[in-house]
Amino acid sequence: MAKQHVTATINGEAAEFLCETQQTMLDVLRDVVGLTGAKEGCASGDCGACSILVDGTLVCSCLMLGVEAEGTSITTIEGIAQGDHLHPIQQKFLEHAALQCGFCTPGLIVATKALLDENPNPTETEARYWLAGNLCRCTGYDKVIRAVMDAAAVMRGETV
Amino acid sequence: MPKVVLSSGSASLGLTGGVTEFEVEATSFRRLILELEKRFPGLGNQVEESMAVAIDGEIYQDAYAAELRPGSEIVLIPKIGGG
Amino acid sequence: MTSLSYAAPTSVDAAVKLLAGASGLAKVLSGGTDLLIQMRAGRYKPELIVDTKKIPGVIGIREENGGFVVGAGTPGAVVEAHAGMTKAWPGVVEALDLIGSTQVQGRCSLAGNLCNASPAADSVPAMYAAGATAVVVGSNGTREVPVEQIPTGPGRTSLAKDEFILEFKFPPRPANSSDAYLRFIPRTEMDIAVVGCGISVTLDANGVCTAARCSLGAVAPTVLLVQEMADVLVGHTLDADTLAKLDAAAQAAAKPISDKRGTAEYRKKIAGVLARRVAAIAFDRAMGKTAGKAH
Amino acid sequence: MNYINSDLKVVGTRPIRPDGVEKVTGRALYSADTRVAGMLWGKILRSPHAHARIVSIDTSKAEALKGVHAVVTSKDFPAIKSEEAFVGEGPMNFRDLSDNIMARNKALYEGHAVAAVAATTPAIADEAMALIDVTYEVLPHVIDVDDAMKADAPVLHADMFTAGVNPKPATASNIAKVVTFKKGDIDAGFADAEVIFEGSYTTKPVHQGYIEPHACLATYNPDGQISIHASSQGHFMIRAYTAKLLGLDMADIRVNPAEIGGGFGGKTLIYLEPVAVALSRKSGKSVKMQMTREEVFRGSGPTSGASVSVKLGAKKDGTIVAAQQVLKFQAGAYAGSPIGPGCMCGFALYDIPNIDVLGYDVVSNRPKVAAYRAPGAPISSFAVECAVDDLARKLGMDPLTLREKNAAVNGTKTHYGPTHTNIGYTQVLEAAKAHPHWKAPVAEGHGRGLAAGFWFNIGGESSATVHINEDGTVMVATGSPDIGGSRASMGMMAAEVLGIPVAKVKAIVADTASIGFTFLTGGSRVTFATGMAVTQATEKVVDQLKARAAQTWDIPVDAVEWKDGKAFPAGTNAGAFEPLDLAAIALKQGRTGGPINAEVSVNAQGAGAGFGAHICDVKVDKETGHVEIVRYTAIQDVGKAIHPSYVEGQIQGGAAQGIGWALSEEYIYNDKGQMENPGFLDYRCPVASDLPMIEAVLVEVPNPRHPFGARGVGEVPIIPPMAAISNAIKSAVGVRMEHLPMSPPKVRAALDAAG
Repeated sequence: MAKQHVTATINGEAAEFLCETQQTMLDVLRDVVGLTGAKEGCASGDCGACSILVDGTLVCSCLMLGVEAEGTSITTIEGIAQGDHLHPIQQKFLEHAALQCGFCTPGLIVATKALLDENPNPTETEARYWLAGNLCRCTGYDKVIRAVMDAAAVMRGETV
Repeated sequence: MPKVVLSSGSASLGLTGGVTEFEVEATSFRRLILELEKRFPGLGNQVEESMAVAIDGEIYQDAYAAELRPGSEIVLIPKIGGG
Repeated sequence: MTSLSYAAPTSVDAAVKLLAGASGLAKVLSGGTDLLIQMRAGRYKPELIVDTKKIPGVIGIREENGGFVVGAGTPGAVVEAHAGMTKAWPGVVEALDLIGSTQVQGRCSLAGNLCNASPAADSVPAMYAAGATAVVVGSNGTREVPVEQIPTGPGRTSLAKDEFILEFKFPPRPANSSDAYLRFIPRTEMDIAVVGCGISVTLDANGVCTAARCSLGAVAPTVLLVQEMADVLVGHTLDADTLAKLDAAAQAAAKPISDKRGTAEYRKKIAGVLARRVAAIAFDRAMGKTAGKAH
Repeated sequence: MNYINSDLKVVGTRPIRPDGVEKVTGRALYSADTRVAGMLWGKILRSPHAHARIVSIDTSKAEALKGVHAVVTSKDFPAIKSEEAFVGEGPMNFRDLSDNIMARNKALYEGHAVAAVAATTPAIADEAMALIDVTYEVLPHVIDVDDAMKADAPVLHADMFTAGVNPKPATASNIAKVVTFKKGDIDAGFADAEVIFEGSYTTKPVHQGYIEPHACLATYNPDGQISIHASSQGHFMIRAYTAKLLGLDMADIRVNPAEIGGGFGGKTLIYLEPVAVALSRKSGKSVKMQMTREEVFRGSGPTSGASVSVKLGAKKDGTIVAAQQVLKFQAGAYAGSPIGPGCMCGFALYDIPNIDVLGYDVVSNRPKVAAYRAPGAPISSFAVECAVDDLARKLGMDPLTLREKNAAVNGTKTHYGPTHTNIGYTQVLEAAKAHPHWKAPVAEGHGRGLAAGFWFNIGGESSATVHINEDGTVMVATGSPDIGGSRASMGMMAAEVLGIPVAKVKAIVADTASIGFTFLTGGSRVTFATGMAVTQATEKVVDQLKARAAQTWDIPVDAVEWKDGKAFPAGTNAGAFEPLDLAAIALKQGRTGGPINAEVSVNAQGAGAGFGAHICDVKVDKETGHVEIVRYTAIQDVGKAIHPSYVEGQIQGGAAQGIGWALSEEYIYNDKGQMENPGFLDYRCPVASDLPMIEAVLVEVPNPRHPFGARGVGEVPIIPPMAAISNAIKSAVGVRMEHLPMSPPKVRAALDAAG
């Protein structure tokens, strides 16, 4: 079986790759493209560690085939910061110590970006439900939610 | 002489033939282990491998040099790990 | 190695030909949130995957003679963002919204949820209650089927090898009509329904029920459309007596098994509890009393 | 030197961790993130049976498959002689450890490894596993602890004769060990009691649930030298056990610590590394292995499930005069549950004259347990703290008052031997009583529960080096994997001693060839023990800095004082010279005697015990049995918070894991002894929407044995939640939930039974 040829945009750069049909987008990112920021925690869509944006929509890359990326624009954790300038969400995760082991952090940050792109002023409850698909076993979510709410305020220009 | 108490690990009682308290001529933890092994073959190694001691109330996990005073009470307890 | 091929046809005909022509197992891919997991688990070993998302009509929502037509592969998130659907069918929308995580919402579809044929699927009881129909396309042309005729058992559907669902039709809503869906899960999110319940009602000006469709999920091999529950509601306001009868009817209709997600005894009780709670929300919505999510 | 009463400039602040940016940008490399050219993918074939004799394994078809480079079975691992040892964080036999990573004669649990393959792609490896022909003779199995102790239970190990009973039993059983602890005269104690309460409790095994599955990359070179890249709670542990199980020299193994994606005790053991090395040796290629989530659940260690009974006797005034506890712990397929600490921790919070504790270590057909946060203590305290709560009801006393009245204090002799010293339990209870949460009225229909917990905390062996760079910036290296921000706290302690900004110090985790032996990151020991090593190494560096300044000024070294990152002439020379800062001395270090650095290795003793008390408010849906946590406060004596944010994080995370243990997490087995919920869908860890904010209250009673007064903090917070929630449910709806998890069906059933 010949491999599939896929053309897409990854983190703003034109990208081409070959993959087998059964390879998920997560497999492709990690093993073909070489972007290992998206993590495999479950490979069943239950932990969110592999979260990416596909044409701006938040998805688990483990529940998407690599071939489905044809013609799409993909954003991974590696594409969140602007050059050497951290995104406010990343900055607030650091300031609030919203990570301990850091393994779920890429997924949480990508999911938070999707949340704040859609809803710049979420309530704590809205943030908690939006992020329910991102398991974190270290933090108990407290500092994560604080970082998300604080980042939202900064992005609304209310605080720095 | 320091007094050894097996309040714990009746796992050790098998080796002491049921004796729960006895005195040992020792001035250091290391000497104690050697004496225990001499007195009750197997017990010294057991303490060495998988037990800690409380010397006059303080837990020592594995400190040969820990000093024993004549009146010291040494309690053998399971070694403590954690998560 | 077993080879797996992939096609993303851009027309119904091309898709049907591919399905009909497949020598081995062919699976239709819409959101993939179930299919990919089942393939990884080795439950399915397809030789062909037909991605229908590039077929016109498979993704999108349109109004058609007073009702709504929802493309079979339209992601949950898109349906939830549609003001018209949310107003006319809040129960269907909230049911779809309960499937998996935000991440899954970006991909999961009504067709996938229905054709996966799990008795615990969240959007299915709501679609049963709504009286939605599925537009099925295949070699022999197009047929329109009530959604409750699609699943035939766990993981089994009435669709032929060369058929797939193109879109769903939701009928026009009379005045004083609405619906609601609730499911019970151990956590607040991310679980499979222990019990699900969907109710759609039409009331008269005095709040007396003139028409109702009720369904239960996860209490039988397939989602149940429960006429006995509807009979309890029609001709009545939602008074204490009616609620008690509805609870009893739901418990009587439920034929659950005990499994890792709940005991049979517990599921029966919860079926009754949810029926009462869902009916209350549906009635309030029908009278224009409440808006917003039921969960 | 001791800094407990010094005016601290860095310790106690909240700087951004040095490894933070790599972790928020996706650059940090975890176990599965490293690839090398030409590497193979290794996968493990696991037993589908809970208990079976392995009659034969035919690997020929798999070996013949194109793309397969190696297949290994237990034949490829040397037989290890039975040898009791303290493995990972608990007692285990090296022979068992070897059998656990690759079943030798019997598969003892579903998921037990029986063979492994290495192939050019994961898909080929999967195909190869399907071609391995294993003939099993299926044997009767036993899962639960009470069943495993029955006389007619299937026996897992023909050579297991219960240790700790005298004389040695005549027949083999599943009871590996009996442990007892006694204090005073239990019968006299109960005879003296005016009020007696008895209760029985059960807990389910729960998994640590780290989000990063076990993974490693191993390369065996033709000269026998091996490199392993893996995450763990101790790369020296990986080196030691890989060497032990394969009969190799440690000097031939170099383990590079990858970033670790959570451990909680579960990564204090090895599963993959020796297998990967064996596959690499056989194939001559690098081998990468990575567990699936299902393998993590079926094949790696949860903590014990248990059956526990408690009996308390008290005077009418609330004085507890007698306490008895029987604990039966599942060890999994091999001996070695945390029964010891389980027996020690429950009553360690109380000053009770007569105590009797009996513990059983019991094997059954489940994965071998591994350490999980305060191993044994949460199970023991769930039972004791529920019983104390019900005793308080029986006595008509406030549960906090009853705990205060009987609280362990400095000088209390525990039932297991040691005497409590420098503990802060009283202060913790005072803080709980004074907290707004405890004082706030309980909302209508809600319930409030209180429970406490104790953990020893440990010290042990750690190594650290401190280097002064040529520009005066500083490198700190330790052997402790950073599982939750320890690079930050290590750098902070060094910066504090040097009197410089923490930004000038960078802390790293050094590999096994680059630093002295360092014990596991576990037992809440890193900030205490490794922090002690870092502090002492930094002090040695300060001595050198003073000497270099003295040399520069040509004055005696004792006439030099180090302050705020500078050397000052002191005594008669005070003011005689301009102070020399670190950069100035560093610039001249070549001339003044060469590079300035120090390495210190310690075996730290005197770890301060930790106590915590949690307050929890719940709302119970009486129709569904669903329990909602509406408010949660965790109070804990942390000694001294080096980096308060990460201390709070430990407490919040531990509490969240305890809440999952209490309400939703459990292993569910079918009648074949197979786990039915080996994934995050049905193994229900708390998600963000399940929890409220968790307020962490830091009580600081300094531990005089640590230079900054630090105590371990990571384990205590998982101990109180289960009882706190059960107690809250009882006060909300009047039913006592004795069995975990307190899931909706159980709560609804309890409510129905109560009528």
